Order: sequence, then structure tokens, then C-alpha cells
Amino acid sequence: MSSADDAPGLMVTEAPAETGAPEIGPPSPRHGEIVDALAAELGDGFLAHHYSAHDAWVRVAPTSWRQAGRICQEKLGLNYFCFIAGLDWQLAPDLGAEKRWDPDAEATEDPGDGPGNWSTGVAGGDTRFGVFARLYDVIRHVGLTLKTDAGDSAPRAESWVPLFRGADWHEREAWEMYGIEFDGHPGLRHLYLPGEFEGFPLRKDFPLLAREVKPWPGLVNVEGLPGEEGDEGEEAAES
Amino acid sequence: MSVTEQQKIAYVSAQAADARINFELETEGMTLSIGPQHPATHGTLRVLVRLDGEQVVWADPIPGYMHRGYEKLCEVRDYAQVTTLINRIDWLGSFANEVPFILAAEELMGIEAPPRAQYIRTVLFEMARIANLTLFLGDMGVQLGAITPVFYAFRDREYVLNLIEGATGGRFHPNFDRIGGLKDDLPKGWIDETKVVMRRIRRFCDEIDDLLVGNRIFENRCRGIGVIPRDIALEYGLSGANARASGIDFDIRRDEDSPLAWKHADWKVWTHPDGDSFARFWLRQQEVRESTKIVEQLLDGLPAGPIRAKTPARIRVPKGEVWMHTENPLGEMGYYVVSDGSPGGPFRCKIRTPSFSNVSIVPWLLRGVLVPDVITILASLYFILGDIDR
Amino acid sequence: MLVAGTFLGIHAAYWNETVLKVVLILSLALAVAGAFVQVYLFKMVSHLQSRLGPMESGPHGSLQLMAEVLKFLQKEDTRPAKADRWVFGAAPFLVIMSTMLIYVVIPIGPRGVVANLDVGVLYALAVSSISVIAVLMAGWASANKYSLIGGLRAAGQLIAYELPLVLAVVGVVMQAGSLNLQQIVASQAHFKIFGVGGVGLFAIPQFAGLLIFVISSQAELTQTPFDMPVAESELVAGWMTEYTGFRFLIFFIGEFATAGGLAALAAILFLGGWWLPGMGAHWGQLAWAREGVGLAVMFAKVMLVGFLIFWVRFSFPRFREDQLQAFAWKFLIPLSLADILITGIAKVAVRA
Amino acid sequence: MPELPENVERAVNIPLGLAKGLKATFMTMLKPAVTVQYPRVKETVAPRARGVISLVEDNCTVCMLCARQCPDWCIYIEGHKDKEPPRREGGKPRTVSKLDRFDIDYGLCMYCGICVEVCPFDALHWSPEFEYSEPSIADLLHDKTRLGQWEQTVPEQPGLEAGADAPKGKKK
Repeated sequence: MSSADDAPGLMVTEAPAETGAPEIGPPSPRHGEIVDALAAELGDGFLAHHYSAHDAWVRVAPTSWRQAGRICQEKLGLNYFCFIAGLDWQLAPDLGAEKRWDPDAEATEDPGDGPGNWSTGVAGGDTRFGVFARLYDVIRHVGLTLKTDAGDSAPRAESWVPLFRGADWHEREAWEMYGIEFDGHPGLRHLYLPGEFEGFPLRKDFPLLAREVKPWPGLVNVEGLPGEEGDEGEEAAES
Repeated sequence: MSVTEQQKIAYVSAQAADARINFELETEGMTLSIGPQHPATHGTLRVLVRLDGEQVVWADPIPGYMHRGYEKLCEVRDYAQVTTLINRIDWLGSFANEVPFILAAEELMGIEAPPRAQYIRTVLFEMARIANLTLFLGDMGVQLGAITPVFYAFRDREYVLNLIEGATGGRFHPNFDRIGGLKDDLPKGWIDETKVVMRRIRRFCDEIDDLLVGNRIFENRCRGIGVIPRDIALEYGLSGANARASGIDFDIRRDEDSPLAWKHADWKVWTHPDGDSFARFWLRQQEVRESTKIVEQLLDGLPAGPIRAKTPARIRVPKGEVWMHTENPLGEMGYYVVSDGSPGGPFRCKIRTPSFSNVSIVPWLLRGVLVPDVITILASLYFILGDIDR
Repeated sequence: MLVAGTFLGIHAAYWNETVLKVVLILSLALAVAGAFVQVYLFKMVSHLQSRLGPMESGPHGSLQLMAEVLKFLQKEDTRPAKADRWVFGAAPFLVIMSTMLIYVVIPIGPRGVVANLDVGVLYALAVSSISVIAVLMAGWASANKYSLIGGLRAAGQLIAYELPLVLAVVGVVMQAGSLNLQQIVASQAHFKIFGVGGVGLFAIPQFAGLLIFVISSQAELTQTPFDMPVAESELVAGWMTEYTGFRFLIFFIGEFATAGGLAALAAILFLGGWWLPGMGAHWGQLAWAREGVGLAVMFAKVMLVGFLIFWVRFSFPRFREDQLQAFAWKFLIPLSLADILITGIAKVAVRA
Repeated sequence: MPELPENVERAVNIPLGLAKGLKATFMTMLKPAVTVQYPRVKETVAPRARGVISLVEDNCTVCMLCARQCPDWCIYIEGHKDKEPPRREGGKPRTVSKLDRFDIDYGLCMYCGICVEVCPFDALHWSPEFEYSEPSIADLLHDKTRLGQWEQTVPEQPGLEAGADAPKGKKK
């Protein structure tokens, strides 16, 4: 089965409101029906969609996020709430070759990065932060991933708790890990981390302290021969 | 087994409902903290419970005592290292954690494991399920006071773990799955040994039938306790035996055309209309029996051939996103892998674990319940702390 | 000096006799409790669960009881700061007192009984219910939330199961025509069913009584399936949570000695006590050996009932609090009343 | 039972159910116990069990692949270069890396087996030995002599199951 390879280095943001020509057709008629029904219901809230060999993605405007969820739950039969989670598209600048623990990984300074121009994944997205959810229909065995943008600096999104009570914990976790505020959530409080924890761990710019403190044992330190100077014996890592 | 009368369930649900009403009265009750060190919670989950006499008025589980930050760790490791990491999420059925992640990576890379590898993956997947659920069958007994079943469970589970160690090298953390197939093939004589152990596990299930399922006291403690209606189960995303106990006929092994070898064996997906603790227990017991049948049929039809497809020495997963989920012993476990095409590990790896959703229903479920029933309900939901906290 | 009585054929001054009786009771109670713990709680339970049990202390784990007692003795005997000092200290000894008093009336041979009271059965059951007060004292005095709940639950349960215990005995007493335990054993000896002599067990006509008695004694001992007060999964050890060291040992001995006492009562009332078909005949010179044989028979029957208690304890889950009470009030008591009714009718109509 | 069993069928199968439970435990009592009394009787461990990693020192060319791939960063390697006599006489003396220090910290190791798998020169092997616990955690750092000693406990792997392809060269 061929997995759809997006155009390499998708740099340019997708033009909004244009549904983007799908490379391949819907994996099954059921996926096609759902996406078309959603497109009809949401009108211009329906920004982009994408099909792969097995799955379907739909990106909706942040304002019609809860409406999309309600349509899926009530009209399209996708009433099994799988999960909600956050996304952070910023490439971690300090995870360069050295810290990437892969000596021949080239530096990941991607010129295209910066506000308003993120290389986001499938079905695109314009802002750094995003929220994505997965719903499933247990009778017709079809699933759908919904995505939306949450903004660059102070991410916000509409809460799904009025639709699915199970979303409570998931959104608390997304708030705790990414700092995404969910409007209409009964009580955004810490789920995993202690009360006085500052910072949002899953953001790409949050340092992983354990690896800062300890030097990486993989650095090659094989001293050269005593007599030689300069040639291949000296790349012991004092750099 | 006579099915509970509808009005008995309605009575218990009504009792739970009016307990919720008097919740607003805010009587000065006793706040009890069950956990984080408590026999009823599999690991360090703390459930804050406010009592009015012996009845629970408000309950709030507090996870996070074992939060290891898996999703952050996956972002700084490459694919082989992530596999060693993720079989520690649900440490009881640990091979079952590796499979969806590896399937996701294979789907992104467009690699298909050879049929023999798919068969052996499914066999080890089902043996992880047996190892996981036999412990549950014994543990549910001990939570309700019967000390003997848990010894039988550990005795027979030991044979399954020895088999897993014989094939993979690790009893609890096999780390045996590779992109494109498995690390090695089965050792000589493994199949016949497994057949013997499967018969022994079925005999264990019959013993549990005699000891617990047929026991009137056990029935009194479980029937009509912790009733979860179908739509509430869907809303909270309950999966696995917890969902099937509420009448949701949903099993990923049968409903989705996963590349593994479940479609080559005929086995039955059991559901139960009641949605109470007894249904969840009884379902998991049937699931163990079905798993032993799957293992036997797949081992009979094991195709010959290579164990691993050709993969490039340096794994480079192309850019793209995929959602891959399987029916793990505890429920639906899935990985949403985002790859940016770099040689390192996944760019973002969302891990959807079954126990996280299964426990998120506890605040709704525990209202209006007696203290001893709190233990029964927590035991019947059967969650593992590694799953909740990730 | 009071008239020196003869006890077991030994002529001794009055206070010597008392000392002898006290020694007999203590050794009897400790022997039965020790046998129960060593044989059943350590070894039989392990084999029930397909494991070996303690094997390190003594050949094949035989000295485990000794090790256990020494362990408890050398443990520190703590008391919670806010505990009610005197009440906390007195509770264990009250339990031991109520247990030892049961052994006073238990006959182990034609002349082997410490006090052959005419109201033997009534006395034994009355004394065994003192432990309810001790449990409440322990629960309240340890100033601990869990022991309070445990103590209250235990008190409710012990009282609820006192009734069926007593009612089950009434059938036997009506059949034997006397409250005196020796009389009961004697009447079982001459008891004929449909003309067939020598089968002298009240268990046969009073089978329902035996069932209720054993179930109720299981509840009196707060053992599974009635061990809600000491349920580990919620309350750590019920009212005994705060007790350690010597005081806990006293509770421990009390619990198993009561088990022995109730098993002995069941053996006497339903299984014919020390009687065996050959016991009544003329033994001539060996008359003194009759007590020894009686003791052996009695011990065997007590171990049989004990086996039943522990076998049930490790095979069943536990009742919930309200189911436990409902089972006593709505099922056991009506059943025992029905049993008394039938015995009464049989007694009058058939001269059984 | 909260309420009396109405029909006789339920009244019969309640004691029957309880009796079956008792029978189950009683039958187990008759069968032999399964406990293995560990210090005196030792269970045989599967030949593939991952107990401890052993090092064949002269295979190792200090390529640092294992230290780099280890997820837990628990392999510490130091080496030096020196001259080796040429293979063929008259040839140029070869420069070869020699091991100075090869420590595995078993306090950190999670026995995943990546180092054994990734080693191109077959210098690391698994041995099912597991009785090397230490009173102090610092002693869990095994140096290369100790890792060498584990080498003779590496078992001979039995063959593979029927229908499996022949293993390609590298002995895991």
C-alpha cells in the first residue's frame, strides 16, 4: 500500500478555504461520506482534508471546533471519544546535531521556520500550536482525526467537555503539557505535574534537563598515538 | 447464569442517582484518601473520596505519581530506542505495547513484515494478553477477600512468562519487535511447550469458574455494582472488556483489517448486556479462553519463511503522520506518530492508553457507592498505573 | 478448709485443685489454638494454594509457631499517643478472659471436666459474647479512624450472629433434654434413630442446627466470608490495627482459642463429644485411661470442625456489610426458628 | 442473600456453587505444591534470557556504536590507538584502537539488548546469569575484566523452530 508522501518540504502554507486536491481518493466510501457531510455542514469552517491508505484527516477553523465535534457525535455517528491532544510544530532549535545524539544528523535550522510559516504536518495548519482529536464509530468501524489551530503564543481552543465528558482529563493534560487554554472547560488544573510546576514540558523549547547535566558517553574519546600530531588521532571531543 | 433482572440494575442506578442529589446538601463528611499506596490500585493511584457515613459522595482520582513523560522521551530517541521504552507503559502485557508503534512506523515506511513474523507477533500479543488478564482474574478475587485465586493465577501465569522469556529473552520487557519483523525466530520445541501451557491456562479458567464465578457471595458483591450505561461508556472512551461489558460490540482485532494474523483464526468476541462489575470480570475470563484458542490455531498454521523483511541499516522514516491502534489487554491502545523525515526518532508521538480513559470515568461512577464497593469497582475497571501516567 | 474434692481421681486441698484446673484450662486452650495455627493457618492453607508454606523453621516448618510467638514477644509494644490508656490496655485481656471461661465447661471424659455446671451450654454461650465489649473497647480506644469503623462493624456483626448461634443450640438441648454438657454427651450415647443404636450423633437429626452453628461461629470469629471488620483492602486490620507486640499476641491467641472453644462446643453438641461406641463399657483397671482416650477423641473432632472453618475461610470471598447483616437476620434466624419448631413437634409427637 | 431464593432451582445451585469452590481448593491441596525453594533448588533459566552482558575484549575495536545507541547512557568506553605488526611481513604497521576502559553500569542498564544487537564485531553477548546483586549500587559498575569473566557463562543457543530460515551469520 502506498503511503501518500506529501510534497517534500511542504513550505508554503495551504491557501485557506481551498480544499486542496486530495492526492488519493478516500480509503473507503464511509470515509468519503463523513468528510463530505462534514464539509457540507461546516461550510467555510471546513479548511482542509487529507486521505491516506487507511485514514482520513479533517482540519477545521478554530471557531467551528466544537460545532465539528457536535456534528460528528450527533449526525455522523462518531460517538466514541478516542482522545484529544496538543501539537507543537516548532522545530526544536537547540536539538542540533550535537544534542540530537546522531553525529551525522545535519543541523535542523530550517529556513522556513518562524511565526506564520510553520512546516505543519498532514492537512496543514497555520499556527505553531494545534489541537487534534480522534473520533470513532463503533458500529461502522470508521474513524476520523480532526485538527484545528490554536494560535502561536497564547494557544486557545474550544473545549469539548460539553460534548464528551471524557474530554475533561485529556484537555487538562493538553493544558498542562502545552499551555493550551480550553474555553468552557469545568476546571483546568494539573493532572500529572505538582501544583507549583512552571513551564509546559511537551513544548519543543522545554529543555530535557537529565540530558543537559550528564555528558553523553557516546562522544568518541580515543586518544591518538603519542608521537602523532594533528591527523586523525585528535578528534577526542574537547570541542 | 441467570441474567440480573432489569429492575435490580435500575434500582442500583436510581440509588446512585439520588446520592448525587444529596451531594448538593454538602453534609460534613469524612475525606478518605485511598492510595497512593493501596492494594486496590495497581500502582500509585490516589483516589480522594468524601464520605457521608459509608456512602461515597464525591470521588477524584489523582494520577501523576508515576508520570515518566513518555511523549517527551520519545521525541529525543530514535525508533529502536523508543521500542525499548514503550514496552514499559503497560508492563503486564508488555509485548502488546510495542506492536502498534512498530506497525505505525512500518506503515509510514511502506514496509510489510513477512507472514511468519505477523503470525508470531500475534501469538506473542495474545500471550501478553493471557499473562495480563490471568493476573486480573486472581486479583479481583483478592480485592473481594478470596485469597486463594491469586495464588493460582500467579502459578499458571509463571508458565506463560517463562515461554515469553524463552522466545524473546525478557519475561516482562521482551523488546522483540523490530521495524520489518521480529528480532529472532522461535527456539526449538517452543510450540509444543506452548500447547501444553495453553491447556493449563484453560484449566485455570475452569478453576476460577468454580472458585469465583459460580460463587453466590462473589455474585452478590459484583452484580449490579458499578453499572456503566452504553452511551456514558462511549462518551468517556472506555475500551476493551469495560466497553464490551456495557454492550458495545467493538473489538479492533476483528473490526479493523490489521496486518497481524487475527483474521486467520476463528474466535468469538463476547459482550454482556449488564455493564456491571460482574460482566467485566466474566468477559475478561472469556477473553483469556479465546486467546488460548487463537494461540493454538495460529501455531498450527504457522507459515515457514523469513522472520524479518529487508530494512535499510539506518532507519529513516519518511515525513508523514499515522494513527495505529490495536486491541491491547486493557483496551484500545494507539500511537499517533508524526515523523518529519529526520534520521532521529518521531517528531511527535501521542500515546493513547486504555487505562487513561478507563479511569477518567471514576468520578462519575463512584458517586453514591458504598466504601467496599469502591474497591470492587476499581478492581473491575482493571487499570495499570503505567498506562494512566505514561 | 473446704472439703477437698477429688478431681480426676486426685485428692488435693481446695486451692491445689483450682491451680490444677487453671493449668488444665490454659494448656487445653493454648494447645488447641497452637494446633489450629500451626497445622491449619501455616501448612494446610499453603497446600490449599499449591505452595509449601513456611519450610525454614524446624524440619518441614514445624517450629514456625514457636518462631511466630517469639517474634511477637520481642516486638515493641506501642500505644498511640492519643489512645485511651486503660481501655486500650484492658481490651486484649478481656478477650482472653472470655475465651478461657468457655473451656471451663468443656468435658473431655466421663470425669474430665473442670466444672460440670447444670447450665453448661447457656454459660458457655453467655461467656463467649463478652468479646463484643472487648472489640468495642479496642476499636474506640485506639483513636484511629480505621479501627473505629472496624470496631463498630465487628460489634454489629457479633451481635447479629449471636442470635442464630444460640437458637441453633436450642434444638439440641430440646433433643437431649438438659443443658448440662455431660448430659448431652450421655444422651447422644443412648440416642437411637429408628431403633438403630450406637450412631449417637445429634448431627444427623439436627443437621440444620449444625450448619447454622458452624456458619454463625465463622461469623463470631470474623473470618472470611464474614471478615468485613478486618477486611485488609479497606480497613487495615480492623480494631487490631494499633496493637503490636505482646498485646497483639494476646488478641491472636484469643482469636484462635475462641475458634477452638466454638469448635469444641460444636463437637460436643453435634458430634457426640468424647463419646465413641466402646467408651461406655466396663474398663476395669484401665478406667483412668478413659480420660486420655476421651481427650484424644475430643481433639480429633475439634480438629475436624477446625478443618471446616479454615477450609471455608480460604475458599470464599467476603460479604459486604449490609449483605452480611441481611443474611443473618433474614435467613439464618428464620431458619433456626423453623428448626426449633420442627424439633419441638418431633419431640412431642414422636417422642424422638 | 438479600431476599429468599424464590425458585428451587436457585436454592439448589447456590450451595452447589459454594461446594464447587470448596472442591477446587481441596483438589489443589492433594496435588503437589509448585514452590521452588530457591537458595537450595535453582530453576533452569532459558538460554536466551537476558541476564548479563559479557564482553570479548579482543573483538572490540572501540567503534563506540554501543555506547552511542544505548538509551540509558550506561556504557562508558575509553580507548587509545597503537601500532600493530603488519599482517603480511613487509606491509605497513597497522594502527589499531585498543580498549582502556569498558564499563557497563548495571544500576542504569534496562537490559534492552540494543548494544548486543548493534555491535558490528560480535564483541558483546547475552548470558542468562542473574545472581550478581551487590550490597552497594556502586559495585554494579562492571569493568571489562568482570565483563570478560561472564563470557564463559554464555550458553550455546539451541536451534530454531521448524520452518524458520537458517540464521544469517551473526550469532545473537
